[in-house]
Amino acid sequence: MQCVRVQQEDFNVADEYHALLDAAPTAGGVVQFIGCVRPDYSEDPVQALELEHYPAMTQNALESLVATACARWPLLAARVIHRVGKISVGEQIVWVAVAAAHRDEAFQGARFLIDKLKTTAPFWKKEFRQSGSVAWVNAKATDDQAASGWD
Amino acid sequence: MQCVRVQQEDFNVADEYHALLDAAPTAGGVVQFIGCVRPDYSEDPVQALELEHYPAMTQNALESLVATACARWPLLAARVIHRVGKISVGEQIVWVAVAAAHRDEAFQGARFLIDKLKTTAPFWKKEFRQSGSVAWVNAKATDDQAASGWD
Amino acid sequence: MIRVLFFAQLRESLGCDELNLDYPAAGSFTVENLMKQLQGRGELWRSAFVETKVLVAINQQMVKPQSVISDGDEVAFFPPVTGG
Amino acid sequence: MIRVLFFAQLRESLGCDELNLDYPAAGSFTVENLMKQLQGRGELWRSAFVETKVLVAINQQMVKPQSVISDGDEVAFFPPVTGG
Repeated sequence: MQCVRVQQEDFNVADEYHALLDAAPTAGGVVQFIGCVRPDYSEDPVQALELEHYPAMTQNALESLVATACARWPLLAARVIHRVGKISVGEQIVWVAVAAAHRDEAFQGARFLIDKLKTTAPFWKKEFRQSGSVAWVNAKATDDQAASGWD
Repeated sequence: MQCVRVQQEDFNVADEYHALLDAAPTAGGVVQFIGCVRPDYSEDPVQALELEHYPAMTQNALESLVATACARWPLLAARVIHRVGKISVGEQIVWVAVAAAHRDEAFQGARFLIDKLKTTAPFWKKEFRQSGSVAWVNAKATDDQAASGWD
Repeated sequence: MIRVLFFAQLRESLGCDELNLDYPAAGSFTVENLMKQLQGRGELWRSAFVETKVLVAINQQMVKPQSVISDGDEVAFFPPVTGG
Repeated sequence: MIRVLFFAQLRESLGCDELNLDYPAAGSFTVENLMKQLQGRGELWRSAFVETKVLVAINQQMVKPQSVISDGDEVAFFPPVTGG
Protein backbone atom coordinates (compact mmCIF):
# COMPACT_ATOMS: atom_id res chain seq x y z
CA MET A 1 0.00 0.00 0.00
CA GLN A 2 1.20 3.42 -0.96
CA CYS A 3 0.86 6.56 1.06
CA VAL A 4 2.24 10.04 0.52
CA ARG A 5 1.80 12.99 2.86
CA VAL A 6 2.94 16.62 2.71
CA GLN A 7 2.43 18.41 6.01
CA GLN A 8 3.66 21.17 8.32
CA GLU A 9 3.62 19.07 11.51
CA ASP A 10 6.45 16.80 12.57
CA PHE A 11 5.86 13.05 12.19
CA ASN A 12 6.48 10.17 14.56
CA VAL A 13 8.78 7.59 12.98
CA ALA A 14 7.57 4.84 15.33
CA ASP A 15 3.90 5.32 14.38
CA GLU A 16 4.74 5.50 10.70
CA TYR A 17 6.92 2.39 10.86
CA HIS A 18 4.17 0.39 12.56
CA ALA A 19 1.55 1.58 10.08
CA LEU A 20 3.87 0.50 7.27
CA LEU A 21 4.33 -2.97 8.80
CA ASP A 22 0.55 -3.29 9.24
CA ALA A 23 0.16 -2.55 5.54
CA ALA A 24 2.86 -5.09 4.61
CA PRO A 25 2.54 -8.02 7.03
CA THR A 26 4.54 -10.30 4.73
CA ALA A 27 7.60 -8.04 4.66
CA GLY A 28 11.00 -9.61 5.20
CA GLY A 29 12.92 -6.34 5.01
CA VAL A 30 12.09 -2.70 5.72
CA VAL A 31 14.31 0.27 4.86
CA GLN A 32 13.59 3.70 6.31
CA PHE A 33 15.40 6.91 5.42
CA ILE A 34 14.98 10.00 7.57
CA GLY A 35 16.39 13.36 6.51
CA CYS A 36 16.99 15.97 9.23
CA VAL A 37 18.00 19.63 9.30
CA ARG A 38 21.73 19.26 9.78
CA PRO A 39 23.43 21.81 12.02
CA ASP A 40 26.48 23.41 10.46
CA TYR A 41 29.34 24.73 12.53
CA SER A 42 30.04 27.80 10.47
CA GLU A 43 30.56 31.21 12.09
CA ASP A 44 26.97 32.01 11.25
CA PRO A 45 25.13 28.74 11.82
CA VAL A 46 21.82 27.76 10.25
CA GLN A 47 19.02 27.90 12.82
CA ALA A 48 16.11 26.85 10.68
CA LEU A 49 14.95 26.07 7.18
CA GLU A 50 11.77 27.16 5.52
CA LEU A 51 10.38 24.77 2.94
CA GLU A 52 8.26 26.23 0.16
CA HIS A 53 6.45 23.93 -2.21
CA TYR A 54 4.04 23.90 -5.16
CA PRO A 55 0.99 22.47 -3.44
CA ALA A 56 -0.98 21.47 -6.54
CA MET A 57 2.02 19.50 -7.83
CA THR A 58 3.76 18.08 -4.75
CA GLN A 59 1.37 15.29 -3.85
CA ASN A 60 1.14 14.10 -7.46
CA ALA A 61 4.90 14.25 -7.93
CA LEU A 62 5.49 12.10 -4.85
CA GLU A 63 2.72 9.64 -5.73
CA SER A 64 4.14 9.29 -9.20
CA LEU A 65 7.59 8.51 -7.75
CA VAL A 66 6.10 5.88 -5.46
CA ALA A 67 4.18 4.34 -8.38
CA THR A 68 7.37 4.23 -10.46
CA ALA A 69 9.25 2.52 -7.62
CA CYS A 70 6.45 -0.03 -7.17
CA ALA A 71 6.50 -0.79 -10.91
CA ARG A 72 10.27 -1.21 -10.93
CA TRP A 73 10.70 -3.41 -7.83
CA PRO A 74 8.32 -5.87 -6.14
CA LEU A 75 7.57 -3.62 -3.16
CA LEU A 76 4.94 -4.50 -0.57
CA ALA A 77 4.60 -0.93 0.68
CA ALA A 78 6.27 2.41 -0.07
CA ARG A 79 5.58 5.62 1.81
CA VAL A 80 6.82 9.19 1.84
CA ILE A 81 6.19 12.02 4.29
CA HIS A 82 7.66 15.45 3.58
CA ARG A 83 7.30 18.50 5.77
CA VAL A 84 6.88 22.09 4.57
CA GLY A 85 7.07 25.43 6.39
CA LYS A 86 9.61 26.39 9.04
CA ILE A 87 11.75 23.54 10.43
CA SER A 88 14.42 24.02 13.11
CA VAL A 89 17.90 22.52 13.22
CA GLY A 90 17.85 18.87 14.31
CA GLU A 91 14.24 18.37 13.28
CA GLN A 92 13.03 15.80 10.76
CA ILE A 93 12.21 16.90 7.20
CA VAL A 94 11.46 13.75 5.27
CA TRP A 95 10.68 10.07 5.83
CA VAL A 96 10.90 7.48 3.08
CA ALA A 97 10.11 3.86 3.89
CA VAL A 98 9.87 0.74 1.81
CA ALA A 99 8.84 -2.79 2.79
CA ALA A 100 9.62 -5.76 0.58
CA ALA A 101 10.08 -9.50 0.78
CA HIS A 102 13.86 -9.11 0.47
CA ARG A 103 16.35 -6.45 1.47
CA ASP A 104 17.71 -5.70 -1.98
CA GLU A 105 14.38 -4.34 -3.26
CA ALA A 106 13.79 -2.46 -0.02
CA PHE A 107 17.18 -0.71 -0.19
CA GLN A 108 16.90 0.07 -3.89
CA GLY A 109 13.33 1.32 -3.63
CA ALA A 110 14.10 3.63 -0.70
CA ARG A 111 17.24 5.01 -2.30
CA PHE A 112 15.42 5.58 -5.60
CA LEU A 113 12.62 7.46 -3.87
CA ILE A 114 14.85 9.87 -1.96
CA ASP A 115 17.23 10.40 -4.93
CA LYS A 116 14.35 11.21 -7.28
CA LEU A 117 12.48 13.26 -4.68
CA LYS A 118 15.51 15.50 -4.34
CA THR A 119 15.56 16.38 -8.04
CA THR A 120 11.93 16.18 -9.15
CA ALA A 121 9.59 17.02 -6.26
CA PRO A 122 8.78 20.76 -6.13
CA PHE A 123 10.24 21.73 -2.74
CA TRP A 124 12.64 24.62 -2.11
CA LYS A 125 14.67 25.30 1.03
CA LYS A 126 15.52 28.68 2.47
CA GLU A 127 18.13 28.92 5.23
CA PHE A 128 17.73 31.22 8.23
CA ARG A 129 21.07 31.94 9.93
CA GLN A 130 21.90 33.22 13.41
CA SER A 131 22.90 36.67 12.10
CA GLY A 132 19.48 37.08 10.57
CA SER A 133 20.67 36.44 7.02
CA VAL A 134 18.29 34.48 4.83
CA ALA A 135 19.24 32.65 1.62
CA TRP A 136 17.82 30.05 -0.72
CA VAL A 137 19.69 26.74 -0.80
CA ASN A 138 21.28 25.90 -4.15
CA ALA A 139 20.63 22.58 -5.85
CA LYS A 140 23.58 20.18 -5.73
CA ALA A 141 25.20 18.59 -8.77
CA THR A 142 25.71 15.43 -6.71
CA ASP A 143 21.94 15.14 -6.31
CA ASP A 144 21.47 15.33 -10.08
CA GLN A 145 24.09 12.62 -10.54
CA ALA A 146 22.48 10.37 -7.93
CA ALA A 147 19.06 10.78 -9.55
CA SER A 148 20.23 10.22 -13.12
CA GLY A 149 22.00 7.04 -11.99
CA TRP A 150 18.52 5.45 -11.90
CA ASP A 151 17.63 6.33 -15.52
CA MET B 1 29.01 6.19 18.61
CA GLN B 2 28.85 2.49 17.97
CA CYS B 3 26.62 0.00 19.71
CA VAL B 4 26.04 -3.69 19.07
CA ARG B 5 23.62 -5.92 20.96
CA VAL B 6 22.74 -9.62 20.73
CA GLN B 7 19.65 -10.47 22.74
CA GLN B 8 16.65 -12.77 23.06
CA GLU B 9 14.09 -10.01 23.68
CA ASP B 10 12.42 -8.03 20.94
CA PHE B 11 13.58 -4.42 20.47
CA ASN B 12 11.63 -1.19 20.04
CA VAL B 13 12.60 0.54 16.81
CA ALA B 14 11.36 3.93 18.06
CA ASP B 15 13.53 3.84 21.19
CA GLU B 16 16.55 2.67 19.21
CA TYR B 17 16.06 5.35 16.55
CA HIS B 18 15.89 8.10 19.17
CA ALA B 19 18.96 6.79 20.99
CA LEU B 20 20.79 6.80 17.67
CA LEU B 21 19.78 10.40 16.96
CA ASP B 22 20.88 11.42 20.48
CA ALA B 23 24.28 9.90 19.73
CA ALA B 24 24.49 11.69 16.37
CA PRO B 25 22.88 15.13 16.80
CA THR B 26 24.58 16.46 13.65
CA ALA B 27 23.10 13.79 11.38
CA GLY B 28 21.57 14.89 8.10
CA GLY B 29 20.49 11.39 7.06
CA VAL B 30 19.59 8.20 8.90
CA VAL B 31 19.03 4.81 7.29
CA GLN B 32 17.44 1.95 9.23
CA PHE B 33 17.05 -1.61 8.04
CA ILE B 34 14.76 -4.01 9.87
CA GLY B 35 14.68 -7.70 9.02
CA CYS B 36 11.55 -9.67 10.00
CA VAL B 37 10.51 -13.33 9.96
CA ARG B 38 8.69 -13.44 6.66
CA PRO B 39 5.59 -15.65 6.44
CA ASP B 40 5.61 -18.03 3.51
CA TYR B 41 2.43 -19.27 1.89
CA SER B 42 3.55 -22.81 1.27
CA GLU B 43 1.33 -25.77 2.16
CA ASP B 44 3.32 -26.16 5.34
CA PRO B 45 4.03 -22.60 6.44
CA VAL B 46 6.86 -21.51 8.69
CA GLN B 47 5.58 -20.61 12.15
CA ALA B 48 8.81 -19.62 13.84
CA LEU B 49 12.57 -19.51 13.52
CA GLU B 50 15.12 -20.45 16.11
CA LEU B 51 18.38 -18.56 15.92
CA GLU B 52 21.47 -20.28 17.25
CA HIS B 53 24.71 -18.33 17.56
CA TYR B 54 28.31 -18.64 18.73
CA PRO B 55 28.14 -16.39 21.76
CA ALA B 56 31.89 -15.85 22.25
CA MET B 57 32.24 -14.72 18.64
CA THR B 58 29.00 -12.90 17.77
CA GLN B 59 29.52 -9.63 19.61
CA ASN B 60 33.09 -9.29 18.29
CA ALA B 61 32.06 -10.14 14.75
CA LEU B 62 29.37 -7.44 14.76
CA GLU B 63 31.62 -4.86 16.42
CA SER B 64 34.28 -5.55 13.86
CA LEU B 65 31.78 -5.00 11.02
CA VAL B 66 30.68 -1.71 12.56
CA ALA B 67 34.32 -0.62 12.95
CA THR B 68 35.00 -1.50 9.31
CA ALA B 69 31.97 0.50 8.16
CA CYS B 70 33.04 3.51 10.26
CA ALA B 71 36.55 3.34 8.77
CA ARG B 72 35.19 3.14 5.23
CA TRP B 73 32.57 5.93 5.39
CA PRO B 74 32.31 9.06 7.56
CA LEU B 75 29.52 7.72 9.77
CA LEU B 76 28.30 9.58 12.86
CA ALA B 77 26.74 6.50 14.43
CA ALA B 78 26.25 2.86 13.43
CA ARG B 79 24.30 0.32 15.44
CA VAL B 80 23.23 -3.29 15.15
CA ILE B 81 20.80 -5.34 17.23
CA HIS B 82 20.34 -9.03 16.46
CA ARG B 83 18.00 -11.39 18.25
CA VAL B 84 18.67 -15.05 19.07
CA GLY B 85 16.41 -17.86 20.29
CA LYS B 86 12.87 -18.56 19.11
CA ILE B 87 11.24 -15.84 16.96
CA SER B 88 7.70 -16.09 15.55
CA VAL B 89 6.51 -15.17 12.08
CA GLY B 90 6.12 -11.40 11.64
CA GLU B 91 8.52 -10.58 14.47
CA GLN B 92 11.68 -8.53 14.11
CA ILE B 93 15.05 -10.29 13.89
CA VAL B 94 17.62 -7.60 13.18
CA TRP B 95 17.97 -3.80 13.21
CA VAL B 96 20.81 -2.00 11.46
CA ALA B 97 20.95 1.78 11.61
CA VAL B 98 23.44 4.33 10.40
CA ALA B 99 23.49 8.11 10.85
CA ALA B 100 25.70 10.32 8.68
CA ALA B 101 25.93 13.89 7.45
CA HIS B 102 24.70 12.83 4.00
CA ARG B 103 22.40 10.10 2.70
CA ASP B 104 24.92 8.37 0.45
CA GLU B 105 27.13 7.30 3.35
CA ALA B 106 24.11 6.35 5.45
CA PHE B 107 22.69 4.09 2.71
CA GLN B 108 26.04 2.52 1.90
CA GLY B 109 26.98 1.95 5.53
CA ALA B 110 23.65 0.31 6.37
CA ARG B 111 23.69 -1.89 3.29
CA PHE B 112 27.30 -2.92 3.93
CA LEU B 113 26.48 -3.89 7.53
CA ILE B 114 23.51 -6.11 6.71
CA ASP B 115 25.21 -7.69 3.66
CA LYS B 116 28.33 -8.56 5.66
CA LEU B 117 26.36 -9.61 8.74
CA LYS B 118 24.54 -12.19 6.62
CA THR B 119 27.74 -13.89 5.52
CA THR B 120 30.18 -13.41 8.39
CA ALA B 121 28.30 -13.16 11.71
CA PRO B 122 27.89 -16.59 13.36
CA PHE B 123 24.09 -16.96 13.42
CA TRP B 124 22.14 -19.95 12.11
CA LYS B 125 18.40 -20.17 11.49
CA LYS B 126 16.21 -23.23 11.98
CA GLU B 127 12.66 -23.22 10.60
CA PHE B 128 9.71 -24.66 12.52
CA ARG B 129 6.79 -25.48 10.24
CA GLN B 130 3.12 -26.02 10.96
CA SER B 131 3.34 -29.79 10.40
CA GLY B 132 5.98 -30.01 13.11
CA SER B 133 8.87 -30.41 10.66
CA VAL B 134 12.08 -28.67 11.63
CA ALA B 135 14.92 -27.82 9.24
CA TRP B 136 18.01 -25.65 9.11
CA VAL B 137 17.92 -22.78 6.63
CA ASN B 138 20.49 -23.01 3.83
CA ALA B 139 22.82 -20.13 3.10
CA LYS B 140 21.97 -18.26 -0.12
CA ALA B 141 24.37 -17.71 -2.99
CA THR B 142 22.82 -14.26 -3.50
CA ASP B 143 23.92 -13.30 0.02
CA ASP B 144 27.51 -14.30 -0.80
CA GLN B 145 27.36 -12.23 -3.97
CA ALA B 146 25.96 -9.21 -2.14
CA ALA B 147 28.67 -9.44 0.51
CA SER B 148 31.55 -9.92 -1.89
CA GLY B 149 30.38 -6.89 -3.86
CA TRP B 150 31.87 -4.78 -1.04
CA ASP B 151 35.38 -6.36 -1.26
CA MET C 1 -5.97 32.06 -20.89
CA ILE C 2 -2.77 30.67 -19.37
CA ARG C 3 -2.13 30.75 -15.63
CA VAL C 4 1.60 31.24 -15.01
CA LEU C 5 3.10 30.55 -11.56
CA PHE C 6 6.53 31.35 -10.13
CA PHE C 7 8.15 29.76 -7.08
CA ALA C 8 11.02 30.26 -4.64
CA GLN C 9 13.97 32.45 -5.80
CA LEU C 10 12.25 33.09 -9.10
CA ARG C 11 9.07 34.31 -7.39
CA GLU C 12 11.13 36.58 -5.13
CA SER C 13 13.40 38.03 -7.79
CA LEU C 14 10.44 38.76 -10.10
CA GLY C 15 8.32 40.00 -7.23
CA CYS C 16 5.49 38.02 -8.79
CA ASP C 17 3.86 34.73 -7.89
CA GLU C 18 1.20 34.55 -10.58
CA LEU C 19 0.27 35.97 -13.98
CA ASN C 20 -2.80 35.37 -16.10
CA LEU C 21 -2.00 35.74 -19.80
CA ASP C 22 -4.19 35.59 -22.88
CA TYR C 23 -3.59 32.53 -24.98
CA PRO C 24 -2.13 33.63 -28.35
CA ALA C 25 -4.51 33.24 -31.27
CA ALA C 26 -2.21 31.74 -33.88
CA GLY C 27 0.02 28.64 -34.20
CA SER C 28 1.41 26.26 -31.59
CA PHE C 29 2.61 27.97 -28.44
CA THR C 30 5.52 26.31 -26.63
CA VAL C 31 7.19 26.87 -23.26
CA GLU C 32 10.07 28.50 -25.16
CA ASN C 33 7.65 30.94 -26.79
CA LEU C 34 6.21 31.80 -23.38
CA MET C 35 9.67 32.30 -21.88
CA LYS C 36 10.60 34.65 -24.73
CA GLN C 37 7.41 36.61 -24.17
CA LEU C 38 8.09 36.87 -20.42
CA GLN C 39 11.67 38.06 -21.06
CA GLY C 40 10.17 40.94 -23.03
CA ARG C 41 8.63 42.30 -19.82
CA GLY C 42 11.92 44.02 -18.91
CA GLU C 43 15.47 43.53 -17.71
CA LEU C 44 14.42 41.91 -14.43
CA TRP C 45 12.53 39.25 -16.36
CA ARG C 46 15.20 38.82 -18.99
CA SER C 47 17.94 38.17 -16.46
CA ALA C 48 15.77 35.87 -14.34
CA PHE C 49 15.17 33.57 -17.30
CA VAL C 50 18.51 33.89 -19.05
CA GLU C 51 21.04 33.93 -16.22
CA THR C 52 19.62 31.21 -13.99
CA LYS C 53 18.45 27.66 -14.56
CA VAL C 54 14.66 27.52 -14.68
CA LEU C 55 12.52 24.36 -14.61
CA VAL C 56 9.01 24.28 -15.96
CA ALA C 57 5.84 22.27 -15.35
CA ILE C 58 2.62 22.24 -17.36
CA ASN C 59 -0.42 21.20 -15.32
CA GLN C 60 1.86 20.02 -12.50
CA GLN C 61 4.00 17.79 -14.71
CA MET C 62 7.63 18.64 -15.40
CA VAL C 63 8.12 19.29 -19.12
CA LYS C 64 10.81 20.36 -21.59
CA PRO C 65 11.08 23.85 -23.19
CA GLN C 66 9.82 22.37 -26.47
CA SER C 67 6.51 21.31 -24.92
CA VAL C 68 3.34 22.83 -26.27
CA ILE C 69 1.06 24.86 -24.00
CA SER C 70 -2.71 24.58 -24.51
CA ASP C 71 -5.32 27.16 -23.70
CA GLY C 72 -6.34 26.85 -20.04
CA ASP C 73 -3.04 25.26 -18.92
CA GLU C 74 -1.28 26.08 -15.67
CA VAL C 75 2.40 26.72 -16.39
CA ALA C 76 4.83 26.92 -13.46
CA PHE C 77 8.42 28.18 -13.55
CA PHE C 78 10.80 27.46 -10.71
CA PRO C 79 14.48 27.00 -9.84
CA PRO C 80 16.01 23.50 -9.44
CA VAL C 81 14.28 21.82 -6.50
CA THR C 82 16.02 21.36 -3.14
CA GLY C 83 13.70 19.22 -1.01
CA GLY C 84 14.47 16.06 0.92
CA MET D 1 45.17 -28.69 24.37
CA ILE D 2 42.78 -27.46 21.67
CA ARG D 3 39.12 -26.74 22.36
CA VAL D 4 37.04 -27.64 19.31
CA LEU D 5 33.45 -26.40 18.96
CA PHE D 6 30.68 -27.35 16.50
CA PHE D 7 27.55 -25.35 15.69
CA ALA D 8 24.15 -25.72 14.02
CA GLN D 9 23.71 -28.57 11.46
CA LEU D 10 27.28 -29.69 12.05
CA ARG D 11 26.75 -29.97 15.81
CA GLU D 12 23.53 -31.91 15.25
CA SER D 13 24.84 -34.30 12.61
CA LEU D 14 27.95 -35.06 14.68
CA GLY D 15 25.95 -35.26 17.88
CA CYS D 16 28.79 -33.29 19.46
CA ASP D 17 29.12 -29.65 20.49
CA GLU D 18 32.62 -29.67 21.93
CA LEU D 19 35.82 -31.72 21.97
CA ASN D 20 39.04 -31.17 23.89
CA LEU D 21 42.03 -32.52 21.99
CA ASP D 22 45.70 -32.78 22.89
CA TYR D 23 47.90 -30.42 20.91
CA PRO D 24 50.19 -32.51 18.69
CA ALA D 25 53.85 -32.48 19.76
CA ALA D 26 55.57 -32.02 16.40
CA GLY D 27 55.50 -29.47 13.55
CA SER D 28 52.99 -26.77 12.66
CA PHE D 29 49.38 -27.84 13.03
CA THR D 30 46.88 -26.27 10.61
CA VAL D 31 43.11 -26.28 10.39
CA GLU D 32 43.45 -28.73 7.48
CA ASN D 33 45.46 -31.08 9.70
CA LEU D 34 42.80 -30.90 12.38
CA MET D 35 40.02 -31.55 9.85
CA LYS D 36 41.84 -34.63 8.56
CA GLN D 37 42.27 -35.87 12.13
CA LEU D 38 38.55 -35.34 12.84
CA GLN D 39 37.58 -37.19 9.64
CA GLY D 40 39.48 -40.19 11.00
CA ARG D 41 36.93 -40.50 13.82
CA GLY D 42 34.56 -42.45 11.56
CA GLU D 43 32.19 -42.24 8.61
CA LEU D 44 29.88 -39.75 10.33
CA TRP D 45 32.77 -37.34 10.75
CA ARG D 46 34.22 -37.97 7.33
CA SER D 47 30.97 -37.19 5.55
CA ALA D 48 30.25 -34.15 7.72
CA PHE D 49 33.55 -32.54 6.70
CA VAL D 50 33.79 -33.78 3.13
CA GLU D 51 30.25 -33.55 1.83
CA THR D 52 29.23 -30.19 3.24
CA LYS D 53 30.75 -26.74 3.28
CA VAL D 54 32.34 -26.03 6.65
CA LEU D 55 33.60 -22.66 7.89
CA VAL D 56 36.19 -22.34 10.62
CA ALA D 57 37.17 -19.77 13.24
CA ILE D 58 40.24 -19.72 15.46
CA ASN D 59 39.71 -17.80 18.69
CA GLN D 60 36.45 -16.33 17.31
CA GLN D 61 38.00 -15.05 14.09
CA MET D 62 37.10 -16.58 10.74
CA VAL D 63 40.22 -18.18 9.18
CA LYS D 64 41.24 -20.21 6.13
CA PRO D 65 42.02 -23.98 6.15
CA GLN D 66 45.74 -23.16 5.83
CA SER D 67 45.78 -21.22 9.13
CA VAL D 68 47.99 -22.53 11.92
CA ILE D 69 46.45 -23.56 15.24
CA SER D 70 48.40 -22.83 18.44
CA ASP D 71 48.26 -24.74 21.71
CA GLY D 72 45.36 -23.40 23.79
CA ASP D 73 43.34 -22.12 20.81
CA GLU D 74 39.58 -22.40 20.51
CA VAL D 75 38.72 -23.76 17.04
CA ALA D 76 35.10 -23.63 15.88
CA PHE D 77 33.59 -25.41 12.88
CA PHE D 78 30.21 -24.43 11.50
CA PRO D 79 28.07 -24.34 8.35
CA PRO D 80 27.68 -21.14 6.28
CA VAL D 81 25.94 -18.58 8.47
CA THR D 82 22.29 -17.60 7.92
CA GLY D 83 21.61 -14.67 10.26
CA GLY D 84 20.07 -11.32 9.49
